[in-house]
Amino acid sequence: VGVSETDSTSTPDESGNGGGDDGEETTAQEETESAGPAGTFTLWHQRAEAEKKALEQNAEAFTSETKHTADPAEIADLRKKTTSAIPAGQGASMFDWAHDWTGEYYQNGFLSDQSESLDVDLSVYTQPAQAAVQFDGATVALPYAAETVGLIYNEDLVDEPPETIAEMVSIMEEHHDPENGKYGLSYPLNAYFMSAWAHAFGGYYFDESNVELGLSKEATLDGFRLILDNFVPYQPKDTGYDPQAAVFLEGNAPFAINGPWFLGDVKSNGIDAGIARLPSPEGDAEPKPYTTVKQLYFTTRVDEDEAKAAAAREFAEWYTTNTDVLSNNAEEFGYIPVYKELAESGDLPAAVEGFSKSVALGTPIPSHPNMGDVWGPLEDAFNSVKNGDAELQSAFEKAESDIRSNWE
Amino acid sequence: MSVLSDIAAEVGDDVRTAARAPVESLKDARYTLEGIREGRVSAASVLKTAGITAGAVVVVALLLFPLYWVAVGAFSGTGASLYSSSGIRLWPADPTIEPFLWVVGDLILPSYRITMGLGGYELFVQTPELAFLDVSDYGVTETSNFKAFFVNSLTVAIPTVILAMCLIVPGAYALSRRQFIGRSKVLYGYVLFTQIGGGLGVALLIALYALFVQFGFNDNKLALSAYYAATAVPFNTWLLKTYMDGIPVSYEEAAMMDGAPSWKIVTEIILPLSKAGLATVFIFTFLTGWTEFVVAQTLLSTDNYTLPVGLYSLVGRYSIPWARFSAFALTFAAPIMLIYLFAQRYIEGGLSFGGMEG
Amino acid sequence: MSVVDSAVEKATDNPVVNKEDLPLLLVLPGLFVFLAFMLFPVMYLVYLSFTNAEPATLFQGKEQWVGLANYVTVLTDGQFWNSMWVTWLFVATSVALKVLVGIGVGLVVTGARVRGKRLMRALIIIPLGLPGIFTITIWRGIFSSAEFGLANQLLRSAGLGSVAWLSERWMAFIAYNVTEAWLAYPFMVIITVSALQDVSEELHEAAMIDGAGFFARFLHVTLPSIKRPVLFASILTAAASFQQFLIPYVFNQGGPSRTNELLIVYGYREAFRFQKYGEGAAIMLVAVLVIGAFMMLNVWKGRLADGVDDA
Amino acid sequence: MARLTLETLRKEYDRGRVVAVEDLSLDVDDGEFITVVGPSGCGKSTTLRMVAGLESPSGGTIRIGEEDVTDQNARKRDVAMVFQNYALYPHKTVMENMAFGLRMSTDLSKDARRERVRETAEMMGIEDLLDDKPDELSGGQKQRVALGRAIVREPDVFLFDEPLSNLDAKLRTTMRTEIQRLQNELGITSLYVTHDQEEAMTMGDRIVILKDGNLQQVGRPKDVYENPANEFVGGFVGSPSMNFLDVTAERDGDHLVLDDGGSFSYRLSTSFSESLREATDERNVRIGIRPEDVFTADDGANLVESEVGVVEPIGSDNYLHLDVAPDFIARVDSDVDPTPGETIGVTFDESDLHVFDSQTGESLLYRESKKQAAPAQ
Amino acid sequence: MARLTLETLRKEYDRGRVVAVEDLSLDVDDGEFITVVGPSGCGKSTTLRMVAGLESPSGGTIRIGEEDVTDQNARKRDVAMVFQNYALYPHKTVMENMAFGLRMSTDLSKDARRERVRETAEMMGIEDLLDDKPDELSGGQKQRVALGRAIVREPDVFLFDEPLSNLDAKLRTTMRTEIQRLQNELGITSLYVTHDQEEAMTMGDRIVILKDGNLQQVGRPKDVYENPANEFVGGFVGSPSMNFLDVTAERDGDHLVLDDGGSFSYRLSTSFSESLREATDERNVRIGIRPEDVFTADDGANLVESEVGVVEPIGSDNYLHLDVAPDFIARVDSDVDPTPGETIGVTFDESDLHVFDSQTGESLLYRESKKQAAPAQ
Ligand SMILES: Nc1ncnc2c1ncn2[C@@H]1O[C@H](COP(=O)(O)OP(=O)(O)OP(=O)(O)O)[C@@H](O)[C@H]1O
Ligand SMILES: Nc1ncnc2c1ncn2[C@@H]1O[C@H](COP(=O)(O)OP(=O)(O)OP(=O)(O)O)[C@@H](O)[C@H]1O
Ligand SMILES: [Mg+2]
Ligand SMILES: [Mg+2]
Repeated sequence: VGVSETDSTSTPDESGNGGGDDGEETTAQEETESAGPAGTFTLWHQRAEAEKKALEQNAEAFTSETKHTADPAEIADLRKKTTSAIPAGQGASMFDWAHDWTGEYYQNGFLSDQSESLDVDLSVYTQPAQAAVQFDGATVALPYAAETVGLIYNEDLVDEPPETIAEMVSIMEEHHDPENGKYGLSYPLNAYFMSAWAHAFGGYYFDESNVELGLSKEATLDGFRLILDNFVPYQPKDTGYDPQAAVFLEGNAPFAINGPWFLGDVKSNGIDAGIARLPSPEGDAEPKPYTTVKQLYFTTRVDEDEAKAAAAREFAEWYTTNTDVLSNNAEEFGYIPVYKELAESGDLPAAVEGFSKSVALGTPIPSHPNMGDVWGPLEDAFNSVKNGDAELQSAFEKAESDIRSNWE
Repeated sequence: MSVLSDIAAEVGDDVRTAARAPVESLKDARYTLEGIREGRVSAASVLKTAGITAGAVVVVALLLFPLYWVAVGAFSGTGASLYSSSGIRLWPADPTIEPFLWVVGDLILPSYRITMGLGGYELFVQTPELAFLDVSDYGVTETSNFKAFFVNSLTVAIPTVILAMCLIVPGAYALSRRQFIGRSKVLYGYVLFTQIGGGLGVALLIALYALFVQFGFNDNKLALSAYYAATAVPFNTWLLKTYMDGIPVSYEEAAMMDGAPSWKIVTEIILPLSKAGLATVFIFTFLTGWTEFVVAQTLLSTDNYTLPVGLYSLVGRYSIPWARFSAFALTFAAPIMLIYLFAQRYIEGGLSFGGMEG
Repeated sequence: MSVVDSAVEKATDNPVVNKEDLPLLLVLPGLFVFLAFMLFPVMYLVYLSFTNAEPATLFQGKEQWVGLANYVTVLTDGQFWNSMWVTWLFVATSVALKVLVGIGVGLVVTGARVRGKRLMRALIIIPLGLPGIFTITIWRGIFSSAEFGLANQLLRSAGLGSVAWLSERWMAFIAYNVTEAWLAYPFMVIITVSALQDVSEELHEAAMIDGAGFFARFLHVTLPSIKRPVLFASILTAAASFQQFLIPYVFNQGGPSRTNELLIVYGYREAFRFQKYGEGAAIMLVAVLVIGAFMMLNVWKGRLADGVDDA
Repeated sequence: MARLTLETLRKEYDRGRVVAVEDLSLDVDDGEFITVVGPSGCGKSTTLRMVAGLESPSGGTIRIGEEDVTDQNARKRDVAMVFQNYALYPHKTVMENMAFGLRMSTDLSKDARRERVRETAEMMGIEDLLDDKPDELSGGQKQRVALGRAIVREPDVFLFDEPLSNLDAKLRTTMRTEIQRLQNELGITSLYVTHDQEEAMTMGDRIVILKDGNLQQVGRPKDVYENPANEFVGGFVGSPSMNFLDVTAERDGDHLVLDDGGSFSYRLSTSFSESLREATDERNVRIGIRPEDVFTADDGANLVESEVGVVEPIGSDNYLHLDVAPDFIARVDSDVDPTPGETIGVTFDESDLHVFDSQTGESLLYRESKKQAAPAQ
Repeated sequence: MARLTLETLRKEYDRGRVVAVEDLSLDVDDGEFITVVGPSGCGKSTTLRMVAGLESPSGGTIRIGEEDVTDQNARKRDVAMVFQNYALYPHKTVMENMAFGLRMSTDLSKDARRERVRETAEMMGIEDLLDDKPDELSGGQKQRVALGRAIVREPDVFLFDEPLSNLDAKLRTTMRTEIQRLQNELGITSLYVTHDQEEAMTMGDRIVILKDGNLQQVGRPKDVYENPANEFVGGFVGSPSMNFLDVTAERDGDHLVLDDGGSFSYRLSTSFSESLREATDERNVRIGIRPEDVFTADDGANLVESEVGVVEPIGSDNYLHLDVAPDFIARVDSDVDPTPGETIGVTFDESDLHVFDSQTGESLLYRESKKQAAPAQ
């Protein structure tokens, strides 16, 4: 008879990391449902106000339901914080962001591949969501919502949402009167917001599978032309987010092309808004907006400590599959579920319904690291065309060559 | 300490003068009017004064208009935007102090029980709960973390100032009053680094962060203070040195003749005489700790956020809640304004670069 | 013993460090702390500038030494030279503007006939207490190209058309200048006011008796007297202009189409947007060297490091 | 060159709480050199600055020539001023300093200006300094440049505000002569402020004595010295100061005997006694006697025995501090060198005696001559 | 209280390019009051500062009492100094200013210090000012406080660096007497620097005259005045300055006749002629005669006819500028008041004549008395 070691999996934490953000690690407690010791992990997010509060409540619920502890922390500039802390071996085990950093961060070695350890089968999520959380065969996050832009209309000014661009233009025409502070459309013109049209005629920004640019393809340019011809004339001349948002929020524009995050402001400004899918151009073209998938990333910090990893995984699994949480998110904040059980149930709130139609049409933003280099030159090119400084074709050819030179 | 009590006395003076200012100017006006009537003062000259003053007011108003515009936004409540498609509003359409209440939150001093042992008996005083402001009275339910950020900012800014002073004052004194090896090199280096300390970019930030982690100092407010103090050293040492250059050497010589040892000369003569310079350095180092964003954001965890980081965390992914953002920023700047208002005469003296005339 | 003695003697004889240099000890703590925080990062930056570091390689320690390649890339990049020249142009125009505004406002708030000067001076410095990112965002709003941007509304109420501020190169450049001037004016005004208060009243009176009018007195008395402090402030503020990042970045990322990309924005974009840390580091260092040389030249020319005992 | 007339000129500060100059009237003849003297704060500078146009009077008028300039701007008046601290423009060369006034107030060509400056500089002996900056000059040279700058403009009126007080004693004497020489040569109406009575005495055609903003006396230096209008003037003018003594005038037959209740006793002649009795009914008067009028004597009438305190040698003379009264000084020849503590006899001539009202300080005997000494009033 | 001894004290600046003080030896007796005088830049302040310990000498020794303090720190020496600009600590009250030295250099209790300060303040008549800050004081009051601050410490040696030069003329005379009174009372060894020869003459027990860092003469004021060691001293001491004239000594029998080639001609007595001939073989000499020794005469031997230039009245006397030589001044009684341009006859006594070597400026006749006047050397 000897003394048996009861706990061989977890070693007492020596805080070898120099005291990170994750606080105290608790040692083994054997009697809980899942095997392994209880862990505490930090979750970084950049949510504000109500969304932040909801996340905190969810974390509390998780902590009380399980042996693990989730510790959400609001970060002012998540990108800067993650890129400086994680490489230094610091930072949170998990953070909350859209899927567009997946490739870049994974390549930089910020993220941890949890594909082997996850209990949940990715097939419970919608197809685009599955794609979003994976890169290079690794699963680095779990998805909980999708997001994209749709058409938001002021119900006081528009009776029926337009089906086609032509219909929309005629309504915009009717309202557009900049001299008196009235505009036809509120539409922040950045690359993400514009993607629906660039993709509408078969064009594309970036082909992830072949690592190829499609900016100067005629079909892509048609999409840009559509924006320039049909939307730009009805917008305030400053196409930044805030000035565009302002005209709709003040009730001075019948339409806004924007995402679910906009609805909070719309509501608090007392605007009665309806949500519809984006109108179609002539012919059989359909707007195909980029969609983003909101997800919980696992950082390399989880590799240091199995208890922490288990806690993080368990929270992610719980959060992304708990229908209460998800439907509440959908109702309150317009988060479009990607958990199939809910996404396909058909009883989504009205607001989500409108956006989820757009999502259905859309394609996820490529998570390839090269995508990060595309946005800037694309917007520069579009702006110079819009300002009349350059020709469409040549501007985007130049953008492509800029991007390629940066890829090298 | 006598420096502190001096400053307190002078602040008191300032407050009194400020309070009396309206009365005094009223008296001035009456005397002037009488003067005009009796022909002692020429009306043309009074008109000229009035006209020029009005012109100055217009200039000041123009300069401050952006701030006024922000303030209008802050008082307009939720839904306010920097952009208003319905024209410039010089007055909030529907004035409310809700954003400020949201920023400040409750100001309630909880009741304390102060006890005192007294020969077997125990005396205690139960202080009443002091509610200066209970925002729920105004229908504001949720509030910002301003107070927590404020405390964090103070706990960063105060050690910054203390540490910086400890580093700057001796250095400035030595550079101003003594000749030693490498003096001019240090001076040149400092002048150089007064500016190029910032702007070195992301890579530098990463290196800095790695450095902090190396020593286990990340998320340590004191370490952050040390960093701020370090960055404040070149410019402020140099500034104070320039100021000290203007203090006549004869005071020091007089003290030396009086038999004072060097350190006494510094504490009893040089420091009190450098009050203006010290006040300036104080403000500048305080500002360093108070307004810095990037490094604080990188280094601190959420619980330790300072005000600028707190302010910036109001910025959403796409939009900014303007009313609250503005109210937060204005409240944030208020202590600086107050400090400056009282330190004004010192700062203007402290920046006069007296030693450079020529 | 004798060995020790002679060593001590040597040390005391040592011409490099002697008793008179003891005050150096007072400077060292500050110098040390400063270097402790700045030296390592700067060295690291220098190192990076000779490697091909990218986030992916850097954090795994896989960056490779590439010698001067980054510098060659940077110095042969047309965009770099555009940034260089725009930056110097910006330094020239913004410093001129800042000095003009500083002196102008300084004169206004010290004018003999102006009542309530103290209060005005206190109000005027408020921008100093606001975080830069906040004020710059405000100015971004003012210079919105939208018809309802504040600047455009003012133009329109003056009967002029609206301007697409941030999408026209020179308009954007003007907007940068105005904003930079507004950010820096409190500092300039404080220094100018201090300098103006030191202008000898007697000289003014002498000039008045010599028959000089307001403008002549300004030119011949005021200006020469405040020259040095103002020059000094200009140098400091020139360095600030040279390193301006937030204004172009927040306004339009140095646009339109990278035409107004100031040097630091260029470096930031290279390093961060395009993830080339090595090249970014090289750009930053080139910038630091340029501004350093500029400062040195000015400090030396303006004899700014002089003090009582050099005089 | 012109007459300068001040009429009931007045200046108040601080809403009338400080009256710096009180109803001053003065008439300066064309070409006259007037020195204004008085203790610190008596309003000398204020007066000068009002004439210059740097302060605007609270009342009264200033006339230069026939023109009323009271409300005229400083730069319109054709006056030049020499400041105590020279007020040379530090960034301009001597040439530029001197030419500046010409440039501003005349439309001479550049060459003409340089010519005029060069001429003046030669007159002042500073032609070698024309390319230097003020910093490079010594005190005396600066003073010369400041004078030159004023002279070159050939103004109607010259104003000097303690121009020599920053120079050391030797240089001061030299510059004093220099200014007098120039004034003789140029004959420009001048107002010269100083706190040094010796300067005022030696330089002025007439001397103006102010106290607390009030005019005390105007007159030729010699007249003022010999016939001070009041005790203040008597004490202020002359160095060492006039000795004062409070005495009672006892009647002794036709004579009056002045007695201070101590060792001092002086018997006046009948004629002097009579005029004094005519002048006042008061028995208590204050007498003044100048140090140089006190002489030592071994015997004779009116001898005052007194103990010698300090003996101050100034080379040519000795100052004996006597215990007749506090600060009672006799200026005697340097041969007379008693040891401190010794008792000696001193006396003075009746004709050197000044008698003042002990209340008002007014001179009791020289009303006539005082009136006549101040014709400008 | 102690003796102060300087031995071949030397100070060089700028690596020897400027010699501010050159091998100065001086012996100041216990309780003696020595005034140091000389033109600007002659090294007065430098000497004083070396004694104070504020500058370290390039050579020589300084002894206070028996102790060699040459290398001692300023604060270790028991000396007190009064500065030209007072150097009162502006942030301290008068009380604190005066008590500071006691606090630093003694271990008196606070009350004892206050007591001492109060006593001294009473002695200086500034007991009412103890709670004021220096800013609130007038120039004279500041000066008193600065003196009080030095006195209260009861030092071995007092140093004064032109303490009165910022005061106006009247106040200067008053403070001068005040300092003399104090010195008499306290008897502390003092070194007093001034550029005003009158101050030096009246105040000093002995007077030290410097020029370009070199000692010119040391002696009792009267001796220096009467027997200047050289032309510089002769010209520097006394006001107005000694008149100088370059003459040739022509032999006429036993007599020498001094002749300047113009209107001046003076026939010396045989004895004077003899001593002069003994002293020098040079025919060209320079003679000096003090203004007060020149008197007007209608006839008689050695009469010099000359035209009167300016007449400066200083009240008690008149200064006549005569064309005998440039700046030739006669100080005459104020009764003698010739009109400018008049020709008058003047002369002087042979005994008042000073004769200097025209090359070196050394006095030719008074070597003996000079030696004896400077026993310290
Ligand atoms: N700007 C002012 N405000 C208030 N009082 C003043 C002002 N200027 C002068 N005075 C007061 O007026 C009086 C006369 O001052 P002024 O300068 O004419 O004296 P002064 O005779 O020139 O003295 P000093 O010999 O010291 O130069 C003083 O009592 C002074 O305090
Ligand atoms: N720190 C210094 N460096 C170089 N030269 C100096 C220094 N201090 C004084 N000198 C020179 O030494 C000489 C004597 O100066 P000092 O100050 O002793 O003169 P002073 O007799 O006190 O003159 P003043 O009457 O002007 O005060 C001068 O020629 C001066 O230029
Ligand atoms: Mg004056
Ligand atoms: Mg000196």
